Amino acid sequence: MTLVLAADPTLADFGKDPLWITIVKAVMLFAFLMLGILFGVWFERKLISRMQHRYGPNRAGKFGLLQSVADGLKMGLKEDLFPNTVDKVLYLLAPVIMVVPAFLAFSIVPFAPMVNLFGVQTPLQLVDLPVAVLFMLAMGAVSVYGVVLAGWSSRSPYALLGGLRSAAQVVSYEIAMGLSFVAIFVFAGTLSTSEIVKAQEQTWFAVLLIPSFLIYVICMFGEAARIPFDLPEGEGELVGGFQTEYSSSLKFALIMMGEYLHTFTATGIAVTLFLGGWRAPFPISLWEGANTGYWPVLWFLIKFILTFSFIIWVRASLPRVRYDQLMSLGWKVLIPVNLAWILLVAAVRNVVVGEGDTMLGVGLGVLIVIGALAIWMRFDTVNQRRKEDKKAEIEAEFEELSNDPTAGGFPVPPLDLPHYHGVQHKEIPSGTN
Amino acid sequence: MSPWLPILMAVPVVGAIVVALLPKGSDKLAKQVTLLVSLLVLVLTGVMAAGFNPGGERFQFRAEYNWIPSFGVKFGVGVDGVALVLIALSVVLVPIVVLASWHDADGVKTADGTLITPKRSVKTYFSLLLVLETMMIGVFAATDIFLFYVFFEAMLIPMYFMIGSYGGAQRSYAAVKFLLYSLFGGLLMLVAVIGLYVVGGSKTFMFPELIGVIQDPAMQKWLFAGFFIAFAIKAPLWPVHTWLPDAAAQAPAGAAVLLVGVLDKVGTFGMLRFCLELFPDAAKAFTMPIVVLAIISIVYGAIVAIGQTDMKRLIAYTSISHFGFIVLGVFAMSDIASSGAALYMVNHGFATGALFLAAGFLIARRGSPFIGDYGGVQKVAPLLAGFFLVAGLAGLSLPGLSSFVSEFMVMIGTYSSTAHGSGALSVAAIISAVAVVLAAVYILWMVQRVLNGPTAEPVKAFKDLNAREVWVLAPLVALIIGFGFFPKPLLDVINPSVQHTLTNVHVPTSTIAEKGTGQ
Amino acid sequence: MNSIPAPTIEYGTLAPLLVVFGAAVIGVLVEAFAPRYLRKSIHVPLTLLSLFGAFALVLVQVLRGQVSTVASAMGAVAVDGPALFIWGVILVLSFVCVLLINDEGHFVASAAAVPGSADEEEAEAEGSGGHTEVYPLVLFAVGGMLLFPASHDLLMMFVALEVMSLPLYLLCGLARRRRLLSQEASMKYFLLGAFSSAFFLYGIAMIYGFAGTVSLPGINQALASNAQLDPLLMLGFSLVGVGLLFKIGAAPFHAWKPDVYQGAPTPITALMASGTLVAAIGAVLRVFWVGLGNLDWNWRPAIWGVAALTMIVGSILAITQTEIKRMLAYSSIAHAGFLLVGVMATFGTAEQNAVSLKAILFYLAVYGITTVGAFAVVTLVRDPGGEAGHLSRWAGLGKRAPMLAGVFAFFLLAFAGIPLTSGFFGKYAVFAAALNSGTQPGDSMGGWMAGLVVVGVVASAIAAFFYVRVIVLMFFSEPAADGPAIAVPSAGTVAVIAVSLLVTVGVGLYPESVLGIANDAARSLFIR
Amino acid sequence: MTTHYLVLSGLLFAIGALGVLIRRNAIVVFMCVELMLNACNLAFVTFSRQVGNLEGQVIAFFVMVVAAAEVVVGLAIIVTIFRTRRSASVDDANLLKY
Amino acid sequence: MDLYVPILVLAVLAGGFAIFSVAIAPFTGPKRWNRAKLDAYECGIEPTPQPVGGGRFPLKYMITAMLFIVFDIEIIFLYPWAVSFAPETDDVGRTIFSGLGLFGLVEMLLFIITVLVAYAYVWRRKGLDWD
Repeated sequence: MTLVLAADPTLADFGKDPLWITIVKAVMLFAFLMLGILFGVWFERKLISRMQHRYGPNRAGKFGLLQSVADGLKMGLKEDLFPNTVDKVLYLLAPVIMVVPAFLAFSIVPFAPMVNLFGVQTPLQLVDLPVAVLFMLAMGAVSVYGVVLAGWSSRSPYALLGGLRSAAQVVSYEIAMGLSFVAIFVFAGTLSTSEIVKAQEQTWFAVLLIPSFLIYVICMFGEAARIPFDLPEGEGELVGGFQTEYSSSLKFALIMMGEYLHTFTATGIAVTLFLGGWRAPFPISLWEGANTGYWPVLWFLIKFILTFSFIIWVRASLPRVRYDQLMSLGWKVLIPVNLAWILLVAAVRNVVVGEGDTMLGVGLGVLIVIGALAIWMRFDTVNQRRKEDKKAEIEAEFEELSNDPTAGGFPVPPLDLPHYHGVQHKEIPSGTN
Repeated sequence: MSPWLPILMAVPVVGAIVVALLPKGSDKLAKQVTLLVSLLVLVLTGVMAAGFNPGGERFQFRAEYNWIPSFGVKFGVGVDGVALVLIALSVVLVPIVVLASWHDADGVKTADGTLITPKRSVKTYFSLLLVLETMMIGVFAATDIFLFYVFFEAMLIPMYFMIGSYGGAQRSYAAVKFLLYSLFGGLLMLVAVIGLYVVGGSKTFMFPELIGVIQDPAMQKWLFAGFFIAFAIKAPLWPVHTWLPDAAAQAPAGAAVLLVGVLDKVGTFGMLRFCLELFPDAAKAFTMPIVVLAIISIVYGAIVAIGQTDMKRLIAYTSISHFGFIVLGVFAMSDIASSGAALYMVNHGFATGALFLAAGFLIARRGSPFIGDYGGVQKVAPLLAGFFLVAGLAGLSLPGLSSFVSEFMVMIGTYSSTAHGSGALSVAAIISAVAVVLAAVYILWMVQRVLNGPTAEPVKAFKDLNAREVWVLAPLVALIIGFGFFPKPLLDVINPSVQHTLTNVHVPTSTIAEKGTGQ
Repeated sequence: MNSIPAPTIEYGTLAPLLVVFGAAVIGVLVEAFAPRYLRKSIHVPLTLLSLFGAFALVLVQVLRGQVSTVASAMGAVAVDGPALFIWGVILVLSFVCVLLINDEGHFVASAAAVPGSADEEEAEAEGSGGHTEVYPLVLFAVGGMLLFPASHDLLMMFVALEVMSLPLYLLCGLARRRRLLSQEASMKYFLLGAFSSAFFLYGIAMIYGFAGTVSLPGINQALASNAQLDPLLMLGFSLVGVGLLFKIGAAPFHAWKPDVYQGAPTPITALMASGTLVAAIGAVLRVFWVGLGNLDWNWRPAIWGVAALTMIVGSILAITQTEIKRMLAYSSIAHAGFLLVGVMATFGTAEQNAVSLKAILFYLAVYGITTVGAFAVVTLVRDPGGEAGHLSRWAGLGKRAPMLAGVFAFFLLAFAGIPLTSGFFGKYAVFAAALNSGTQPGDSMGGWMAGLVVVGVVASAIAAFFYVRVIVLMFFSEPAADGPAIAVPSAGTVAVIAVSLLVTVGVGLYPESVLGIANDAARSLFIR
Repeated sequence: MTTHYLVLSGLLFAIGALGVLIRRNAIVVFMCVELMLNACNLAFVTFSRQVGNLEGQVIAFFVMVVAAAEVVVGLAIIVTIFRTRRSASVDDANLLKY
Repeated sequence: MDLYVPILVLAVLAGGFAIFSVAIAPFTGPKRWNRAKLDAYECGIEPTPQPVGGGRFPLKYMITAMLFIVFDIEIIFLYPWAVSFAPETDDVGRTIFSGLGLFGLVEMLLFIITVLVAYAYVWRRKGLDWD
């Protein structure tokens, strides 16, 4: 099987590399991510500037390409502040905790199928696990520790609040994100990323499972704390949030890197799980060789960059949401919709694949949809509150009007004006005028 | 299957329920109903007893119903001679006690109007009394050991409330002491009862079927100990007697009569029937220590009684002495001694009952139980004094009064008992005779201090016995004198059943052959 | 790869469980959707009906002779004779407790609000007789209680243990009066309970390591085939034992009981003292009998010690108590000891097993109902600040409220095991079973069993002292001038007391009524 | 191999148990209990590998659920008591003594 | 176990990098001591004294954390179900349900409904509102 280059790797193909290949792959991945960050920061700034009719970085190097390098050097040369009150160990540990899992999370993203790497047949993917997606989620969760610890160890109200907000946000969106994967597993029957990519041979899951994909995209922003969900930093409200006390030294650089890596991971996962991974898109896939050798790396990178650009585009377009809006979107919309969707998918799958249970399956599907709708309608507190507000508004207006009929309307002369009621007009004492 | 005993037991319960359910304020009616019910029971018992055939089979009027098949427990009742006379004793005493405690719960007032005990619920008192009557009948009639145990323990509760709620100043202490002593003994007995069932392996609690099932001597000793300790506490034997003086002194007079007159008899009755027959070998093995305890009780009770200043405590201590005699008689294991012991149970009930009641009437008049507060009652209330004297004399076993017969039988029987080897118990008999002298001291001294001498000031206001009180004491005195001269009817009933017992104990036949009525 | 077969589930057999859990879930929905003023009037019938329905379903299974002889739900739940009996008992007890819970004024309107705060005032104002969450919580707890003794594997047992305990932790903290006490009780119960369930769980892990399975019969088989003394096994069983003994409140794991009983709202205390104990003893039996059948020579001496200690500690410490609920808690500890005597007796032949099982089942039934009755009486004796807990306040109650005091005295006598009450027969049954087991051929602990019974007897005598002390206090002491008020009991409370009294008296006079059923249930033994 | 995991699990369990016994802050005590549960999980998973069936892993799942439920209930209780008396020390909870 | 070796290698790389960065930072920059600079940043006002051992977390976050745990556990149960529920291809190439099938669907329906009941309760009790 390994002889055929085109063969899609499965779980069985992992764990067989010699150690040196493993090290080579790890170093390559590390380098890719490091370079990616440098390039990504530049790319983001440049793209946003263009969208805002600015030039963006253009001094350091050609097209400002070395801007990120310069920034990094600057940070390294800044004074490394160490505020008085901090909890020293955790304060130092927090950036490390943030950045290491962020690297690890990317290790399960497949770049290409079997390739010939220095004479060894190996999948171009650092590793694949039977629980790959869970591993990714776990790494994401570990990073939250970094955030909370950074906030907490700083002993500063802003930092603490920022850390907590960040943690609450990330965990909230993690649920919705985790749920959005379930539909994929119902189709793919595995948690291994390489096999999920294989399962998208025919159709991308983004097409097949549009709601899941949409939810994932929303969660992606929440999970990576990108605008419009970048509340942990919330410069306007929290002067930088959990990283307030990290001045601008290398520690801060690590935090920044961690966040960027999260964005990358989110993007990589989107590509892998929903957008067919390294598979060539439709017209190209007609070409037999498109999915062999190192070509898939190209497709992967194209998809990756496009998705990343989308994230930047959103950043350029949308304002930051309010915290309660963020939370209620996560808890009240994404989760129930997700659950209903999962059941619907399962029911439909049951109907399509199952034998004999069709009617029952259909019935169940309908039931689930109706139930979800009913719950949705009943729980639509936003709507409800809007109605109540409206009602209250009308009532208040009515009240106001009944007290003061002239309020808010055209100036109406008082009814007791002398010229309306000639008989009752006031006496004007003489000599006063 | 004879319905007699179940009916006898049911009547008082029904009566108790009726009394308890009477509307508020019908105290008088409650008393009358109670009296009627107890008299009815008395009549029924009389009729039943008339049908008892002393020469017939051992247990008569038997009735058996399945009660708890899961445990192999039956509601089994039946009476032999001893049980019959004890039931008779109970049902005779109850109406007397009802009459005697006619005003006990109304709030006892002295002649000068001070309240000794406050007003309490009359209905409760009398329904408790009737419940107690059922249990007294049940405990003697039970042929199922489990049933016996149930009544043995359950009997405590009404008595506990009668002492605790209607007694004297120290009543709650006395009641708790009484209950805990008895309960503890009872629990040990429970273990033994279970042991009997388990070890015997006969899957029944019916007494006749359990005779002889325990053969293992060690097991016999353990189980015997369980039963004996319970009975020793119940029939207060030194050194576990201490609850009795307190309980008897604090209980209202009527309850005290039942407590000492009937409840404690359950202990000696149990020794005679269960300890001896179920565990003959153990009983023989333990005879000597038990006899020693009995002797100590006899002498100790008598000596301590002399020192008492409180009439009721004094009577209680005399009872301890008398119970020593009964235990001695039981364990002498000769037919004379054992018959005497059985007879003693009845006679002691009458004698002590009369003494307690007479003392109770005195106390009700004076408001004090202390002997020193009295004097010269003879002149003020001759009738009361007369009854008190007769009762006292019965207590010291004056020849011609009923106690004498039984005490004499016990001493003779013990002296001549050969069950443990010839003359083994003669020393015991001789020592016990000393107690007769002591008895004369304590009784006569008390009688003298109370009845004779200068009339104390408060005593002058004493009224003599009214009709009710005469009705209380007269039957008892009549019985004391009657059985003193003519104990044969009782002995005729008792003897065959004692014979059965001794046969089951396997005492040498020589003592059985030497029959005698003692008179 | 996807080789998980769809399991089969015997819905009919499990119906009582499902009804209770279903009703609990509906109860949560009622909490969520029904307007506040309506909630109680929905909850109460729902709760009572579901408990009654579950009981009826149990009855149906029994009456139709459909007591299953194999474990249900893929070997997870064993609905055998004893389990059905225990279910019946728990359902009756919880039904009665719900009647008690239904009474106004036991539960705070808003547990989360700080006592005396504006929040609480507001909640009180709009409340309809306290926390209505109580009902679903009670149903969940009851569901756990049902599942606990019927679990056929240790995992299910652990889950049931938690399902039973978690709602109870919360319920303990909901007392309306003496909030701090109540919350403290709740916290103590929670911390200690969680601690003990961690032990239980670690024990399960060890046993799993030894046997490779957590199913009780599987463990027993592993024991049979592997006779050597495995340290894993020993550790496992001692840890599991600790967890279980904690739940029944056996010494030395009893420390939580007085605190929690005192602090919890009295109806909840009643539920814990009856239902939880019944369920926990059932689970103990199942673990020791089904899971450890082949290892009894190892666990019996340990249980011997625990039983003896429990009886003695419960009885002696009860004497020093001045609080009525604490006293009843220690009494409950002592009774747990008596029950353990019965557990000890489940050794030897099948016949002996049945005898002991019958004894325990009977004991559980009669003790449970008497306990509920006693706590129901406790709820009625009130001071201005809540229930009159201190014993001195009970002085002279016999004069102020003769009926109530009489009933309570009767319950106390039943606890003490005076003949002609149900308690006596319970105690008798257990002791008889224990002595009987001592005569089993080949039992090395024959003499020990007799010794245990003697310890039990001594403990009962000591225990009788403190029961009698309360009676003395009520009947033989003069009432205080400002004695506690006797609340006018609601119909529910009256019914509770009446039922408890009737059962206690009725069984005391004719124990065969319950014994017969227990006998039938015990004869089928646990599914092994 | 699995012995190491078992030793670790035992250590964690012991640390948790010790913590419950000697720590005074209710939340810390509670965390120690959670630590004990996690030690159990580790033991289950290890044994699952050792005995070669999946039961242990399934149990670990259930334990997680139970632990989660316990967290929810426990924190609710502790927070409530904390709000009422402004202290989470177990020592301050001393009303229930006789 | 081998599967985790690459992750370990990457972790060593990343960890080495991160620790190196943190460790090197104090030496690369200048040192200019200033008391105010080392205070906690609070927009120029005197820093609020923070209690030793960390401040208190607002209760609101605690609730979020609890809810998160509950739902995260739900996800843990959903994943194995989803994987088992997925149909597979048999030897002939047909897609079939080999295992759970309808039973799995119904069970999961019940499970999710149960969770939703609790969810509905929390929602109605304003547990999800952030004010």
